[in-house]
Amino acid sequence: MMDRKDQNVKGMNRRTFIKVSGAAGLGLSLTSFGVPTLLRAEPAPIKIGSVQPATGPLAMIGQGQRRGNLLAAEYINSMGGIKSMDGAKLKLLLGDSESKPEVGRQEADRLIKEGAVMLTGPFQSGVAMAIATLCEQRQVPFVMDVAALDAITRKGYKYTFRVFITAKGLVGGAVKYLKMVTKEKKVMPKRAVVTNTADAFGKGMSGGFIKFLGKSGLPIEIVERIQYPLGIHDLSAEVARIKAAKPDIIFPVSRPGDSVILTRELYKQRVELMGIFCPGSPGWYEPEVIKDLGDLILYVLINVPWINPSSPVYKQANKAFLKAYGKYLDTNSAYAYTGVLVLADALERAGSTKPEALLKALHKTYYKDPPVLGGPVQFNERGDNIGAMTGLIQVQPDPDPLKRVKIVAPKEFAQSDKIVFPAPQLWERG
Amino acid sequence: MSMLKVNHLTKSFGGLTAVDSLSFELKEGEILGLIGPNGAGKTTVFNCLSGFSPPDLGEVLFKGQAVTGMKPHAICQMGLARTFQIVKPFLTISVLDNVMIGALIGERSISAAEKKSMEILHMAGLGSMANTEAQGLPLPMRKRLELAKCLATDPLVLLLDEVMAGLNATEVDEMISLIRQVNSKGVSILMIEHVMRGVMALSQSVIVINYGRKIAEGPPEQVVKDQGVIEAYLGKEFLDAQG
Amino acid sequence: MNRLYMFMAAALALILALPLWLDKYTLGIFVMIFYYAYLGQSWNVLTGYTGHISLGHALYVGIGAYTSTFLAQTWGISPWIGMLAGGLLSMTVALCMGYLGFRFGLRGVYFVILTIGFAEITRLIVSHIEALGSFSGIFLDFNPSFINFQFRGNMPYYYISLGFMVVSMIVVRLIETSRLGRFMIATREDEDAAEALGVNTFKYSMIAIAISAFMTALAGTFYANYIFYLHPATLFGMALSIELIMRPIIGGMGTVLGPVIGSFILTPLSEISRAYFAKGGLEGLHLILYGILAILVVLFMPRGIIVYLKGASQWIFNSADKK
Amino acid sequence: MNADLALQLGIQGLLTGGIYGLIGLGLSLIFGVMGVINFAHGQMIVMGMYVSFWILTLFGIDPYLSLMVVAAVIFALGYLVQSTIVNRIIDYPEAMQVVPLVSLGLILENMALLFWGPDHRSPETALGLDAIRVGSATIDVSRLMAFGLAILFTLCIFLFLKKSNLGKSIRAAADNRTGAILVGIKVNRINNISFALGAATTGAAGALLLPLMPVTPHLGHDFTLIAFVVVILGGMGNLLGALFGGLILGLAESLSALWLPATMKHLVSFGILVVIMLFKPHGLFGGKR
Repeated sequence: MMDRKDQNVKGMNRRTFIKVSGAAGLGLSLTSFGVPTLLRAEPAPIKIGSVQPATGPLAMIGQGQRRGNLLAAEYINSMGGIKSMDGAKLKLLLGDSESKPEVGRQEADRLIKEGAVMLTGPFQSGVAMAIATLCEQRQVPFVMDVAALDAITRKGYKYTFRVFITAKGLVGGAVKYLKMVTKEKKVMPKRAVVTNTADAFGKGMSGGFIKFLGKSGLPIEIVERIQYPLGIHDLSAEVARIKAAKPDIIFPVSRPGDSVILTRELYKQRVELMGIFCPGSPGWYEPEVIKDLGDLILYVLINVPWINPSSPVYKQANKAFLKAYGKYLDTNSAYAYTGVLVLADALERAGSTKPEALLKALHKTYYKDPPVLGGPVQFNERGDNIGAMTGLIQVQPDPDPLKRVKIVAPKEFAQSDKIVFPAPQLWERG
Repeated sequence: MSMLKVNHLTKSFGGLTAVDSLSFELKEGEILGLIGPNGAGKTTVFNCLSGFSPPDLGEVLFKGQAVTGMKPHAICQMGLARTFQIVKPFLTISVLDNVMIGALIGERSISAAEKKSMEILHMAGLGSMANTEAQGLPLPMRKRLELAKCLATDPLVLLLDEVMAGLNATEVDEMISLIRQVNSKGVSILMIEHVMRGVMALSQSVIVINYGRKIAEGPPEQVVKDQGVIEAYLGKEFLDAQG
Repeated sequence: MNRLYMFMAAALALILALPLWLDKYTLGIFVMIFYYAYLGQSWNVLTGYTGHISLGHALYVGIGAYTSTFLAQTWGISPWIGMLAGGLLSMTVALCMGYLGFRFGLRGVYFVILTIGFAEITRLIVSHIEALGSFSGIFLDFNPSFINFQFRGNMPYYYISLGFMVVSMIVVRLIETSRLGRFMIATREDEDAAEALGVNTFKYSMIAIAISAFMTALAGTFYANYIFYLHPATLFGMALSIELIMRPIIGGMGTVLGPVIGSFILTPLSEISRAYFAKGGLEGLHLILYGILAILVVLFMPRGIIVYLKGASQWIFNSADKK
Repeated sequence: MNADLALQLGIQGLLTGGIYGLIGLGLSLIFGVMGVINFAHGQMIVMGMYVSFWILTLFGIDPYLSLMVVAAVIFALGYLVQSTIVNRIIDYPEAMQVVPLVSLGLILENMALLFWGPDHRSPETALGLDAIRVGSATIDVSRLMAFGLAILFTLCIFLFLKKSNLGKSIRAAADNRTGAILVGIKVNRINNISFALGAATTGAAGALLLPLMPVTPHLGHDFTLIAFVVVILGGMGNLLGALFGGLILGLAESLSALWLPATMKHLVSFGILVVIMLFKPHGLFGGKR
């Protein structure tokens, strides 16, 4: 069991917490209150650290990931902890990077000092870099849940692993699905606009996407590329420029705030489009965004390393998450969840908390049926997850706003068999 | 010898002419009074002379050399120092340090500057206050400090802007003797003063200005008898001072 | 005064020996204490002693970090040399800004906004230079060696940052007691009065901003090789500018010990409050407490904590003398 | 150059400019009266946005209708801040004034994080999606509303300061604090009211901004920077100047989209800022020294 204080998570009062823990699995009540635990001497908990941007500009995603980490640890514990180590429980130590690299480093160091044998986190690539170097210095394994920039795993660090897909994999998926959609629907957008937030992720993603698209043989011309600062609050001038470029399709690489502004502005200025196709970025699948944008977000196609709805682990995790926070477990939180599962799996196989043993175990990871799309989690020599893959999702009408996001490809995971493309114009949706 | 010569000094602020073609001369060793009612432009004259606000027209010759348009610190380094009507002590440092700033201009060694500053402080009657923070000084002492700071720069000419304002009778007497002492060391002085007793006691000659123009000039006894000056400007204030 | 020096020597000896007992994380806290004390001290030269308020000092941190990193990555020049190059470049930029600002006599609030403007413009320019990583920032390689200014453990960083802090204290103490320092203080106290006494306030303001910018830039190189990631928004942004002035203001501006005292109080405080409240559920509470404390200190100790410490230490010494 | 695009950008720039003016108004007013720069300015706008967000989601009342309530709430916040903090630091050296106000911003930002969470909130509002089409150009209704009300507010406050007795006392206190004390004006009370009034305009700005952009706790910094530029352009303490400064900035930023990428938008604004500071440091329209 984790510390009470740790579990006093935002938005969760004691009562809902008890319900959640109940829902987290029958196992929990058995191990916590059942006879077996009382008879057995409780082994010391194994500490793992999570550094996420819980405050600062990326707090929205960071808090979601933190919750994913927490629920995963809770789940492992409810299933009997780390069995190879006498059922030792996981204790998740939390750190807040405040969205700043130096704070992230300091927090990671604190968690290591407090006994964390492995670390996970931290969403932002820059913070990831600071922590990756620290982990190299301290020789502590670091399994990044989300942090897409390839540069981090290219440094040749021994202690760094990444569950999330590489930027290359992400971009490759986008082009693959774009080909698929245009072939299946027998329509071909000719003119395209690429937009992105001007940060490490946005620039790298959209740049890579443009390069891949050029090589793909698709006859799509990029007529305009618009980069705007992170945290922009007015896109009217940019959309005016988009309109003047007369595109058929927009490829936005965005963040949750600007996706809302962009879509509304496209509506207001009546930009005629076949549709919006996001090559892979937040901003199109978060429950808040879906709720706020209503009809306007319908039919957006998003290539994203999405959750795997048919995975029993996901179903369980999503149920717990929904109950605790009133939202579904979206991709970032699900990857955070996966990160902790992978850590637990490595601990299970290593049977020890020694760094060498853990490294060895992590390299041999073969984690079947993660709650996210793709094959088993396996790390290559760089530490990248070769099992990670993207799916194509589309926001489709559904009376329950929480069920609007549907996987449309690959077919084996699909939740909806129809893809709407071209989409009705934004202002023709009643 | 002429220490300071002012030719046709003119300065206006947005249509209002504060100093209008003013000319006068300060001789070596002289104490010259500059008087006039409030708003007559006296402080503007000082600002023009000391480089704080360059004149629009006219020139200022210090020891025969034009200083018009020079920066205040350069003018001071030549030997023309001024005090401010609203005294400007360096509030959070000690009285000694205040004076040392001026002393260090001509003196590179800290200890020599300290020695010199102590001498000046003793002369100004502030010796016992040397280590007090300047913001702890009452107004009369601040006035003396203002003068002491100037003296530390080894001036040839001192421009004193109402150093006696706000002092009581005893303090005025002390200030008069201090200024005399300074003057006796060969420092020429141009002083703006409302305290007529001070002007009468110290200055060999007086210039009266009103609306930026010179309306009278001469020895103080003569100027105060000038009917024009009395009527046009001195009026009741002066008669009270006499009474 | 001699007692103070003795006390400081003892404190220094203790600090030098501390790594024998401390774990790496706590060493890391000390690194941040020294780092921010050093940054605060550098800022102190300009604002604390000369009175020109800069809210754009992140500019110099950024220039220092980017210059040495660029030189190391492009030509393999050791950051120890690149650090000086960064210092000089930063000094040049500062002199340009100082020239414009001081020449035109920008005071108070106006100078503040000029410094913010310069930092923001530089941030935007760097964000558009591909060779400097543009928006993506620069990921440094980790090749631990003395020449590379990179180390495996926290110990070397501890001693380097401590060295920075101690040297900056000595430098500022030397400035403070020199002719230069006195003229800077005169400029701070009253620019007109200083001019009237023959102090070339423009010149001394320029000297102050040059020293301050040079010193600040050195910290940038340290940051780069400690954190391994440079990003225009973190290195040139206003958040850093504000962070680095909190300590000297709270400790006491215009004093050698102020920035150090401020850092010894504020840095652990933010670490501890974060560590305590970051456990989940009350995200942001630690920053609220940090803010409230800063307000209280300024309201009730307007000249910084140092004044009260001075009073307390005098009282202690005096009562010791009586016995 | 594309004429349609230029026209569209011009219209948007002008409308955005009015909003920028409103963002700068409170800062200018507070500086004009007290000589204090409110570094928590942006965070107060964000508070305004959250309050109107709350009223909208809890009671379904649209931001345009709740405008005055929001202004009143932020007025109260401003009064509290002034009487507890700012009145005590008003005579401090400027560097010392920075810390409490920056800290206040930090507190407000993180209180928003605690109360409303980190999410981007952007509920649909009544006029949020409406637009008027004139030829090829589009005029965004919520922007137009904000623009019109921004001008109205500026004029109201301007007239209030010119005509009303309280306004005259405020101006007297702004011109000469000691003089105002001598003629019996309760300067502390005047300060409280002026700060609160400045805060109220930020609250109103927040309500008008809610339909235009998602609100997050972290939004404040950008508003503070925009307000700085606007206020320097127009002249510190010059209220009508703030409006004009806003219009110039809005137009310049928007039209820069014709030639420059959006990431350089702020380079235009800060470039203008620095040039103005160097050649007309007291603003294009004169300001308080």
